[in-house]
Amino acid sequence: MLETAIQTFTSPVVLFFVLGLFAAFVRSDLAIPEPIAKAMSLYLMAAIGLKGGVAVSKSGIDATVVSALGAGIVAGFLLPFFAYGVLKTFGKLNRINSGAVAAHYGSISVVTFVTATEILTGQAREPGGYMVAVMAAMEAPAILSGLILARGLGSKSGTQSTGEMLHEVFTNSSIMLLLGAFVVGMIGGEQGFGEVSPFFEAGFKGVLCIFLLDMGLIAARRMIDARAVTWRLGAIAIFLPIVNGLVGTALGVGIGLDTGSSAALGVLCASASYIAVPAAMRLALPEADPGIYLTMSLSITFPFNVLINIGVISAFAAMLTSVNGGIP
Amino acid sequence: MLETAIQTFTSPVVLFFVLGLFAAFVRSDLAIPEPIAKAMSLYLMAAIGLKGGVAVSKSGIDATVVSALGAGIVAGFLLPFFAYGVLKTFGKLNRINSGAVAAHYGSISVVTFVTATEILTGQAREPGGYMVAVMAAMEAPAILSGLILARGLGSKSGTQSTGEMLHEVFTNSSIMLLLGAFVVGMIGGEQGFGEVSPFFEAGFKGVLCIFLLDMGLIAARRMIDARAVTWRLGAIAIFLPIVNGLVGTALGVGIGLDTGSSAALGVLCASASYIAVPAAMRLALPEADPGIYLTMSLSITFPFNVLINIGVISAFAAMLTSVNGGIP
Amino acid sequence: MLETAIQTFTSPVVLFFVLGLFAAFVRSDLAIPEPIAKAMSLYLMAAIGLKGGVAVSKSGIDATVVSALGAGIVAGFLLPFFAYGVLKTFGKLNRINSGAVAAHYGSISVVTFVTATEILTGQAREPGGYMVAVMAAMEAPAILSGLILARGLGSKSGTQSTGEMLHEVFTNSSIMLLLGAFVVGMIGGEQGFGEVSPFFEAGFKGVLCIFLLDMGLIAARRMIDARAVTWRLGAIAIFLPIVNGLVGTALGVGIGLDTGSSAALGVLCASASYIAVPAAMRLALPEADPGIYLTMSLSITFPFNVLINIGVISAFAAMLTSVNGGIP
Amino acid sequence: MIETVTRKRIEILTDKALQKHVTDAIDRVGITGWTILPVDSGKGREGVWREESVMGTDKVFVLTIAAEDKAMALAEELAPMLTDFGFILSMWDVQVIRGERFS
Amino acid sequence: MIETVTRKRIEILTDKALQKHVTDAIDRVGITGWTILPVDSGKGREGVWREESVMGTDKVFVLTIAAEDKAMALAEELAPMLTDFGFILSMWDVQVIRGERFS
Amino acid sequence: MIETVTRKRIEILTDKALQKHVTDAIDRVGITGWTILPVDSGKGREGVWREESVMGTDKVFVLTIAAEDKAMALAEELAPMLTDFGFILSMWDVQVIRGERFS
Ligand SMILES: Nc1ncnc2c1ncn2[C@@H]1O[C@H](COP(=O)(O)O)[C@@H](O)[C@H]1O
Ligand SMILES: Nc1ncnc2c1ncn2[C@@H]1O[C@H](COP(=O)(O)O)[C@@H](O)[C@H]1O
Ligand SMILES: Nc1ncnc2c1ncn2[C@@H]1O[C@H](COP(=O)(O)O)[C@@H](O)[C@H]1O
Ligand code: NA
Ligand code: NA
Ligand code: NA
Repeated sequence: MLETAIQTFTSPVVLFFVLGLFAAFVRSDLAIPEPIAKAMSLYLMAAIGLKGGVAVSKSGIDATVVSALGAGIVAGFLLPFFAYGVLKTFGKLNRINSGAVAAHYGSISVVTFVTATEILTGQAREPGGYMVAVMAAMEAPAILSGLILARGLGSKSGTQSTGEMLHEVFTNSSIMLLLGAFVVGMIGGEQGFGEVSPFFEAGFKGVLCIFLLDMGLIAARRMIDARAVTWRLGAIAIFLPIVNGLVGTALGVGIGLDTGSSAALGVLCASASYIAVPAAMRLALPEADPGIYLTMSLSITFPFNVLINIGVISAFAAMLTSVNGGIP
Repeated sequence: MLETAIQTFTSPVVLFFVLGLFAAFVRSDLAIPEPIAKAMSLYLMAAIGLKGGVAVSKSGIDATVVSALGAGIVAGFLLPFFAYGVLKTFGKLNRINSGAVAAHYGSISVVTFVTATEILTGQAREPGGYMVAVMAAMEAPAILSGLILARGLGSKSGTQSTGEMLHEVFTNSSIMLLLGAFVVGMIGGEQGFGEVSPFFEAGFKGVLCIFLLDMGLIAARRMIDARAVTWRLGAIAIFLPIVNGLVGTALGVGIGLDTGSSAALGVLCASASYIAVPAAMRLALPEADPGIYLTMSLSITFPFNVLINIGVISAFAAMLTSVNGGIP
Repeated sequence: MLETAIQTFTSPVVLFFVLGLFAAFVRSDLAIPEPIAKAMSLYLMAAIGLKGGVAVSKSGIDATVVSALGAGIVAGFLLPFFAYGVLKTFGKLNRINSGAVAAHYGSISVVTFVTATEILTGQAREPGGYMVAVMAAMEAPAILSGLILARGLGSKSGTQSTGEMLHEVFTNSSIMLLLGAFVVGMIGGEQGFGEVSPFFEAGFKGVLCIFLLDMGLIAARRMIDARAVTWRLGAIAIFLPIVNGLVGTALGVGIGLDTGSSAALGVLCASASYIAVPAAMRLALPEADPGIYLTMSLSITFPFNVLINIGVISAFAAMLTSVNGGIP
Repeated sequence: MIETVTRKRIEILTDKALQKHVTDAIDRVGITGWTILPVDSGKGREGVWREESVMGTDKVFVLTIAAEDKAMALAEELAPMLTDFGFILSMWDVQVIRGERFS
Repeated sequence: MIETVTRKRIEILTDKALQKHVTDAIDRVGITGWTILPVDSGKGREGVWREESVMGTDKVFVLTIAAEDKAMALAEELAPMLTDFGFILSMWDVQVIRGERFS
Repeated sequence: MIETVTRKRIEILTDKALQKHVTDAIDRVGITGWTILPVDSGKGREGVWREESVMGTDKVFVLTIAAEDKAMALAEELAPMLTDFGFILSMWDVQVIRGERFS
């Protein structure tokens, strides 16, 4: 546990994130130009998509992959219902805001996943390449749950028809690039990837450092400006990732995934979206307050996951699999 | 032939281009931020310039290089006359538009050349380094031909004097960087290049992937919005690269270039400019319709070359040189 | 000396700078998009900070490091007084402008330092990693001296209190990232750096090339537009870096630094800020003319240092240490 | 002297994600053109926003020049979105040359 | 027909480094919002500037819509900075919808 | 209360490649300054354009504030280019502080 924490806090990726938080709190004017931040996020999508695709091109799609996909989709769909209950009762949010926030916690954060993959790999618990596909599959279901919770079944949401909204979700730039690169990786395979690996693999960790620096800046600045978030909501933004993380990890071990992949599933459940879902909510639930959902997911849950929860989940996954006598 | 096609379609570079086309056609909001796209195009210019310069610093400038340069310039100057005839008669364009489009087809597309170099190298037919110089030399002559065709000899064009226009062409950012980096490569040589090769060489293919992703997006979006392009013009945008490609390849073999360099000359003749020439035409022939020349060169000829014609030209070059009993 | 000059002028880093100057003088429209230029400068800061931090994590902080830091701070504080005298008398500037320009010459230029490090390393005279910390320490003192010279002691400057100004200086993005990455490097050490070195180390020289290309463009364009700079000021912009360079180098040798580190200290003294100090002066001395201080530091001193003075300083450092019978 | 005519200039600050809704409305009321300008950051009742392009919640300025009647029709068309999404719309009279382009 | 009210639109060209001084002044006079637009380059009495973001001497446009009295108060507030730092301030009347947002 | 004077504000949408022609015209008629703003995309009679900076066919906004007579002189000067290249020019009255800067 302690060792894990030390490993976490000497990883350059995490250190740059802390630097970003620090710089924002001392009100430095440090800022990554927006087009660069956007480009880095596209790069990360392309790189993990490619890597996942190449991995699956080698391993093939077997029962494990299918059950991991199924587990991810089910978890993504169901987790918001629990979150909604907590947000509405303990959090004292109204129906619309509860639904919107719940959608964020059921969906996933790509950057949290990527950071977890780095940390897990550093602990010799690299998740399977197919977890990238699981991640992609978990992006959307929670949006549906959130909308059902906020509006009831079958209602028209915002300015959009459901068809428009689904189109939006499946063609949004992150998903498009992630899945597209995944397919490119599957087709090109090991050999095709070899040619581009200096760009997509060697540079990956460095780009992740700078991207997390930027996320640290953005998260902390939003925190400083935050007004809409009560202490109750702050507590929920810590509580949900813990619970969801444990549930997800147990689910992963339960369906027979290895330690790293179980932990990755836990991290996916624990993470809260701050890219795809806010954009979708802004359109589908314009009455919901972005000040609430962005601050909770980006400024509280995201740092909590990166700095603490990933380590906890990893340790928990290791414990469960060793109890299980299972795969390391 | 089939093998070539398979090689083409499992290359990550081409796959990313297809992904871009696909994403635009399903109306994804995927987009590479403009400053990044611009930076990638500068990077590619600098990288191929450097590489060409280093290659020439080793091989020296011999008769082959000089005759390749001569052949390229002559081809660049003459090809627009043929294109003009086809555009005016079969294409039913007026004089101004015919001249403007013809200039595009006589000039070259750097990205097509680079993609071809990747594909040819994958087939063990790497073109000579001096072909970069040939490419640079072929950028401008067609602009002159196009203007002569559109306006007649000696007329003042648009807001510019001919002197201004030539200055514009030789100092435009692409040519400047390409030739500048070429000279840097010649002076710095192998050793100087060694220091910067992790940046300019190792990253090259990955950047090309993302750049082609973007070009796929741009080409397909322009295609979707296209209105000015008739079926006749669409057909010409396929026909010209085939004919020009065969002519260029034969010319290359005829003056004694190796297979790869002959194919590269063919690709240069087959490719149509969509960077330098549109900018020049906008100034020199403002009455010409960018909706026509950009859609033809970027949305039809460029994908056709990348996906099909490069493979054809390569096979044709191999055939000709083997008939010739020549250099492989 | 001659050999040094040849080494300088065949280094790709310097050649790209010359290309930038050339392109601007022939009025090419070549330009690096602003967000990219900004990102490159952040990248360079992060990379040299990291590298310095890793170096110090290995060597530890010993008497040499402390005396180098002290020497740098003292030099940064005192050099502006000499510069002020020259600017006021020979340069015929008024008090405000003299103080503002003097602050620039007492402070440092990161890019000059980085370029010098590359050139020195190429001559097997790599400066110690702690020189990065010295550089950071030299950024601010000259700003204080400049303000004292321009306004007298204790006066309120511009719209800012002194507290605000110091906060500004210590939290400005360059210093923040440089020092932040330094600390990350110290904590992460060799091992942590290993993971990110493909990004921060392998790419470094290539990025520096493109960044210097851009600085060449900017410096030359400013030179072309310059109006406020007389021949007297032009002469001072050559004279100060020579004198300051020799003083700094001698100081370095005097306190027992090795050749490379002494030369690096010389370069720091010789270089004039064109990032942190202009921004500070604009706020603290709004009456001072940016046309003067930017043109002198960026368009004259910076190219002079890169093209000539670094070589001179390196040779001088070698001479002094060999006379001293000292460390090579 | 050159002849100018008076037109309305309308500027709408909107979410980038909703840009298409606005330009569709412009097309719908028969205005022939529009131009999009980038926006950096801002502050409103919902607090400060900035650097949100990574999160897809950034904004743009949509600017269009049209005859008064079409401008009013556009305002009418956009009114519900102004309320739902907190757009900002302002308009004023400008003189243009070649007014027939902005009918 | 939709109802519009008249407000002042104020645009201030300022150094990016001084942006916060301007928005603080806006907050101080009680205007509820503002928007920042990027600027590329320019020319004034001090010559041409461009590509200065590396040097931290670039500029931005600050735009705010407010009732006339607050607009004048803002102009008053900013006047000293206009002189010291060479800001540009211009303002004009615009029609807005939902005028209560720009009181 | 602070004193304002009335000036013309002129905004010209032009090709980036032609920006220099426009600013040269501004200099020629004796206006002392101008500012360039970036533009994202747009739609006109020639259809939609966007992401064209790679192709060098992108556009910018040129903005300048001047006394009425110089503004009209500028419009006159630019009229031929407006027709040839499809620029957009609009102008309106604004109040400025320190009007002597915009003579
Ligand atoms: N009075 C105003 N002047 C200029 N821009 C404003 C004003 N009020 C709001 N805005 C802009 O509109 C955005 C949304 O406003 P709101 O919906 O009030 O949060 C803000 O972030 C600002 O960019
Ligand atoms: N008449 C003007 N119209 C538009 N912008 C101007 C004008 N005068 C100055 N500017 C802008 O204000 C900046 C500073 O002006 P100055 O302080 O006169 O150098 C210039 O670089 C331009 O961007
Ligand atoms: N009515 C309009 N309002 C605002 N911008 C326009 C308008 N018409 C044209 N534009 C802009 O001017 C550009 C060129 O117009 P055009 O020459 O008609 O294609 C378009 O791409 C738009 O950016
Ligand atoms: Na989740
Ligand atoms: Na061609
Ligand atoms: Na110095």
